[in-house]
Amino acid sequence: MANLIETEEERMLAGAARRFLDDLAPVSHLRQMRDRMQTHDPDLWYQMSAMGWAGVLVPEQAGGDDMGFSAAMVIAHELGKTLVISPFLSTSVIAATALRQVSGSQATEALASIASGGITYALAIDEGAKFAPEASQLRARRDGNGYVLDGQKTFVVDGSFADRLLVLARTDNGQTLFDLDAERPGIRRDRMKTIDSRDAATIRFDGVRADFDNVLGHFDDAMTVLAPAIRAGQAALAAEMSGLAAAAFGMTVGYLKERRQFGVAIGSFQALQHRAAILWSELELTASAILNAGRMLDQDLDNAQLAVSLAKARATATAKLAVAEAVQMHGGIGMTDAFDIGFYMKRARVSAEWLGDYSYHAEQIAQLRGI
Amino acid sequence: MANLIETEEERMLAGAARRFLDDLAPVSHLRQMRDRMQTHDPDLWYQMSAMGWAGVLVPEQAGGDDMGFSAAMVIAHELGKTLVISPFLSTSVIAATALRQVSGSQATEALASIASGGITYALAIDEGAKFAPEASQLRARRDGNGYVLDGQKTFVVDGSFADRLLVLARTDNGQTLFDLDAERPGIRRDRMKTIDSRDAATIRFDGVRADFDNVLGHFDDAMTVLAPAIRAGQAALAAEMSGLAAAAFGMTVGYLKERRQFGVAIGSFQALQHRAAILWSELELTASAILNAGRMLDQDLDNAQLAVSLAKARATATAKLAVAEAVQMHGGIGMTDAFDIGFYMKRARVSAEWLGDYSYHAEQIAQLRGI
Amino acid sequence: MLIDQQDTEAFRLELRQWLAANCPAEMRDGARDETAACWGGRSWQFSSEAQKTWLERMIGQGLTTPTWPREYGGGGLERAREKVFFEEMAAIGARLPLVSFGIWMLGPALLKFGTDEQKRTYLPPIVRGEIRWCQGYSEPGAGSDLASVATRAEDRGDHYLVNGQKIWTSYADKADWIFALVRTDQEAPKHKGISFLLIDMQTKGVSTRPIRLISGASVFCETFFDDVEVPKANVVGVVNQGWDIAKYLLTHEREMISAGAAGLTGGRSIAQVLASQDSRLTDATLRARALECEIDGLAFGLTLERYKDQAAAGQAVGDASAMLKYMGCELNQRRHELLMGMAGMAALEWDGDHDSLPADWLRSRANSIEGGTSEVMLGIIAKRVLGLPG
Amino acid sequence: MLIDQQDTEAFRLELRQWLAANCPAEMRDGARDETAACWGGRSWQFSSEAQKTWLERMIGQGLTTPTWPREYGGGGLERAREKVFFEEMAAIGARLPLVSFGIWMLGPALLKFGTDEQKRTYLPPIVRGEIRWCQGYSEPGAGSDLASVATRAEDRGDHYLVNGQKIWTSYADKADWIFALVRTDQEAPKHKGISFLLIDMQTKGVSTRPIRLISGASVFCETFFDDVEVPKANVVGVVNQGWDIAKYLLTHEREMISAGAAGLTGGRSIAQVLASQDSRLTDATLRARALECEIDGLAFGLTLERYKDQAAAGQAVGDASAMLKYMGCELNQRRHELLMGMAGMAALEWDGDHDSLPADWLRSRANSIEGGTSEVMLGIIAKRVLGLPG
Repeated sequence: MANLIETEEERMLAGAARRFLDDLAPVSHLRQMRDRMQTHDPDLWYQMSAMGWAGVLVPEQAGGDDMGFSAAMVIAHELGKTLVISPFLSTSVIAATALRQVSGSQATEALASIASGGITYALAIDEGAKFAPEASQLRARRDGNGYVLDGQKTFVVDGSFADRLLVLARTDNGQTLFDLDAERPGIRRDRMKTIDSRDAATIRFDGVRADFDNVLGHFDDAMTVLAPAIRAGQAALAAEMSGLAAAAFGMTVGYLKERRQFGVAIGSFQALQHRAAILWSELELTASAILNAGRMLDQDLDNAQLAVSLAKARATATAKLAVAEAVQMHGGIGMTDAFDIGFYMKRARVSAEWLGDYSYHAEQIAQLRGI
Repeated sequence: MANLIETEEERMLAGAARRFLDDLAPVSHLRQMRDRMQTHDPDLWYQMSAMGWAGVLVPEQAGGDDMGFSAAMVIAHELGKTLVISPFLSTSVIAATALRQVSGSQATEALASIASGGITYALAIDEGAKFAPEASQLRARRDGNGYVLDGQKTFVVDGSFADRLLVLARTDNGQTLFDLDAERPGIRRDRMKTIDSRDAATIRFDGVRADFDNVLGHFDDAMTVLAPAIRAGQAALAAEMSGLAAAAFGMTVGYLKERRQFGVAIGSFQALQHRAAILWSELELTASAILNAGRMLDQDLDNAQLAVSLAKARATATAKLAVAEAVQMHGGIGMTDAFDIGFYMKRARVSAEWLGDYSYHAEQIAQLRGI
Repeated sequence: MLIDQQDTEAFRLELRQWLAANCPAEMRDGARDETAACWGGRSWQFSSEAQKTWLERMIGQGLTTPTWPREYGGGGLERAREKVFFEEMAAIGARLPLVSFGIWMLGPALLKFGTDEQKRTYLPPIVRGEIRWCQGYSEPGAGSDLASVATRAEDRGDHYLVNGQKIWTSYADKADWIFALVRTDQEAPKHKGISFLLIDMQTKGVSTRPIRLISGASVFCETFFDDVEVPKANVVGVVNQGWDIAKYLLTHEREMISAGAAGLTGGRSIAQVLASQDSRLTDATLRARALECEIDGLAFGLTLERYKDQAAAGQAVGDASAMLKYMGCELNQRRHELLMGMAGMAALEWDGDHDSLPADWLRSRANSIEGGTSEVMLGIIAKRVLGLPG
Repeated sequence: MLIDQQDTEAFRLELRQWLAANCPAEMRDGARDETAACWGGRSWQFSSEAQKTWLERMIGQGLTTPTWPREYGGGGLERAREKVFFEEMAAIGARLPLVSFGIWMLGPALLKFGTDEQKRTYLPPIVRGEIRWCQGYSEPGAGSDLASVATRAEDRGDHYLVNGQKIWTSYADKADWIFALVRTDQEAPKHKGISFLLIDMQTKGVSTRPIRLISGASVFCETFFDDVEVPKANVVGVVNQGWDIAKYLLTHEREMISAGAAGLTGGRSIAQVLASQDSRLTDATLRARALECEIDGLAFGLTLERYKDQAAAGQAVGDASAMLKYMGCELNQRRHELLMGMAGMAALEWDGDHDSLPADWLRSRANSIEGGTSEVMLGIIAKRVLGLPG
């Protein structure tokens, strides 16, 4: 079993990320973006790329830093603490992992563009209310020298601004993953007003033409490429949620120490103490699951689903508890829009659903454990 | 909607029952019986019969008191408080309700014997680990002037001493309920050592002969008679569990006030106060469900399943919480056999399973509510 | 009048006929949400002619306040008939003709603590929906410690001079009058120097500002008092003993919030949502939670009824109402968490609309804070109901 | 010796070969329960020749106490090798050769607080399983307030005269010696007058009585001291400062109980039980609870590993061990509730056998009481880890 303590490099990476984000993307940055109805900040993403984050999973020969999944999760954890919205998960984790599963110059060039911050990606898989890749119905039929795509995707995170789309389509004998320019004729993108101000879009495909070399991986076999990418995305999202939960908890403990009622700090009330202690205990268990998922992805990407589903399930439950307790313990002020905690609550809800909710991951674990 | 407060008669009945049971069947009576490996106290049952309890559901023309289901549940609630073991549920609630569903002198005579305390009954339905009457496999095949029964029943409550057995059997085109003398040749009864010292038996039927007039109700149609009987039993068991929970809670609150640690009564610790308050709230909700089930059974026996399943589900969850909190708040002393609280914990577990566990009743409710 | 019928079942039949003849079709949609309701007041704009007609007809029968004494315009119904009244209203999905803090809160307080003069002055306009009241209790920074009232009312001979600020004043921007807790004795212990004061919102120096919540624009306001002059006759009950009235009203408020929050008089039920989606829950985690939520919701609904029956039988609910508040709010929050999970990604889009799943979900989080936090409720149960020490 | 191998992977291979050659087949059944273990002591009866052989061979390699200094007979392994040791043991399902409170508790305390003389005297017999120790902390009526020690040790010049009673002394009836908290200063504040004393159970005046639990006969005893004379040299650490040692040991105990309780080193897992019944859970409520229990159990297991890694890296776990105790025990209780529900009516029969589902279920309830209640653990987390006031 891999060592489950953070390495010195990871601590340094986290520290650098924190300083950078506290400076450039505190929660007030999200608030500004929301008030301006803006869901993508190209300047911020450019600077994040300059930090080497865009290419965290891009091989060195393609100009990336190739730091590995654990490092990507460290960055995601810090992003989560101040609710940063950026193309990091969609582009630098999910798309980069997908592209790494295929060989050839086309993929290498795409990875190089990701590392430089030159292109952004979005993953278009969901069609219904619940994450269910295998139920995807968008159709790609063979037509002359290529394919024609018809159908609709929903809740495509970062889908309103991404340069390229990874689209899961149903083909003759299975599913196929396409890598398409998002501006291709026949594609219509409608930005959704998400509750947490994260970018997402509903995307219609009406007779969209794709070429043979738009197929990522093999025809009728999307999952060889897609499954690892989803797995990496789930893990990074779990890490982001654990950062969110840790930050909400930190605000709450700070408030418990500072806020006085009935003549004493409310943190001296035993009932609140016990609940804070229980919440901290939950955070500790989740932190272990997060660390473990990163180690397992780096060790054996193909067999890391148990570790990843464990991380996502735990992070989902813990974030939900952390934001509920945060709102409750902050009292009325926590309910006002002027206070930040509401943002944490909304983000936790959206992240709970994205890439599989608690129940979805619980069933993955059940299958792997024979329950 | 019926009035949900206890009537004056119900309060008086409860008071009388309490005085009677505190005198003749406190928890120490159960302890004595357990230590003597005894599961039935005929003297106690005789005195309970003299109180009119054996005939609580027997029509007046058959010599009963015909007090109704709400009254039966009041008695069960009081029995639960001191964990009294008696044939009350099996005989006076379940069997009496079944017998009332059929007409004829045979049933009337049986009811009269129940009211007088002259015969006891046990209900033999379960065969597997979970309550599932419809899955019953014991076979009754037609043979000349009657039937022959072959198979096995388990966890037949009161089955080791009961005079008669209500046996659910699979017949040609359905299920049939038989009312048999428990000493009939071919019947072998093995008393189970239950964790809560309640009587239960595993019963084998090897070529047991039954006559036509042993069929209770109609051939191939057990449920017309059995369903109301089970429903009444579930409600009375729920009432018994709510009594158990209330008593465990009472002991706990008493202990919180009296026990001192770190120089103060432990009931002054806010975390324990909040947990006690939550538990009391749960007890209140369950009390309403219990009252409602009694009212609904008395009003419309056939359509009371929602109310009954609600009562059993709530009572199961509440009793489990009440005994867990009782043991925890009593600390080490609560774990010792010399202290009574362990008996409450064991009884709660057995009652949770008997006649359908939480999940079973939740699914009944789901069906009735379209979930 | 209907209420002159002597026999309860005769009353039921008479009422049924009267409702059939007098409740406008539009008012039979079963709507129970705050935005559909008629709140009355000087500046009230009826949403339709039907709403106006319905209000007037019900005022004529005393049925805007069915249990209030008839001398103030109420219906004078005892509990058994009140039950009949609500049953018959529910049977045809009739809206309440009028909702207000005057009916829910100030009225009961005046009936118990007010002078005859105050009752005659203030109750009839409440019954007729002419004056809309709001409640001024909470202050910035006080939180659960409601008695730490800093808004001061200085004795200036014939009037008080009020200065200070209230927060979480629902509908302050729409109300005509406010009933408020003010400090009339600076020296006395915290609970002893508070008075219960009625203030016309049109008085010079009163102003309000709405509060934006995480669930969007809200009904809550901040209310400011800047050298506001209030006649001394506007004190209800005894000067400096306003805390007694406040406690009495908090009990009423708890029952109100718990009933509303439990979604028993409206809101989305799990079964309804499933039926509308034509689906059954198969997913183990969601299904298990939904069933538990349904079970607890049914038991809670029965408990509300039981407590009302008890109150009608003369057994005061008193501090046990803290349980209704606690349980009702926790249940409502659980239900909304569940509904969000059931709706999945479909509920992640939100344009700020109030009548939406996300808005209700976010709003539900306030239930366990407003009107006394869940922690305060549990403390009341532990100490006053269970008699635990400390 | 094995431990002289320089390279960790070479050590692993060497160890693997040694285990293959030396661990008797009988000792490879993976049994981790207390009754199957060898506890040692003067009166120990080996359950088999294999158990004896296994113990002797492991003593020879210092592997009954793999991390203890070699001068006392330990293995002197650092964390990385200890990990390898447990991995290789687990790989072949090898039983631990020896378990005891001496290894878990007294040894670490002596290594930190004992004199050289005490270490030389007491550690080697622990390593070789010659002396079996028990722990005398709790007293009747003290409950969570462990420092309210009433057992008094009076200074009689060359010895102490000990009088009093201990409760919850595990295996006191089978132990050779006891390490106990006794009050040596009646006047000092509660925590300041306690000493940590080693007492031979064969001394005149020491007696024990077993305690029967709701789960049947138990390993717990009451222990009585009636004018027991104990040499003064048997005090560990500074007189009247025994509470420091007690606190240190409580941390160890927490880790021990949490690891054991979580069922990670033995016990029934949900997946195992299902596999043995050749069934899958279809029932929504049970399935949802089972999945949650499995998820939390896996995360807890990882957390135990992470804390051990941290400790090995020199970051003391300290008060955070209260979390392991709290979570481990809660999880174990949830798991046993669930297993009982899964087994249904089949688990309602019980003949008092210890190795049964009902016995384990009942016994699990004590986890959150013994070794510091869950409430005490939460208090430690709140105040010492999170720094909350009061």
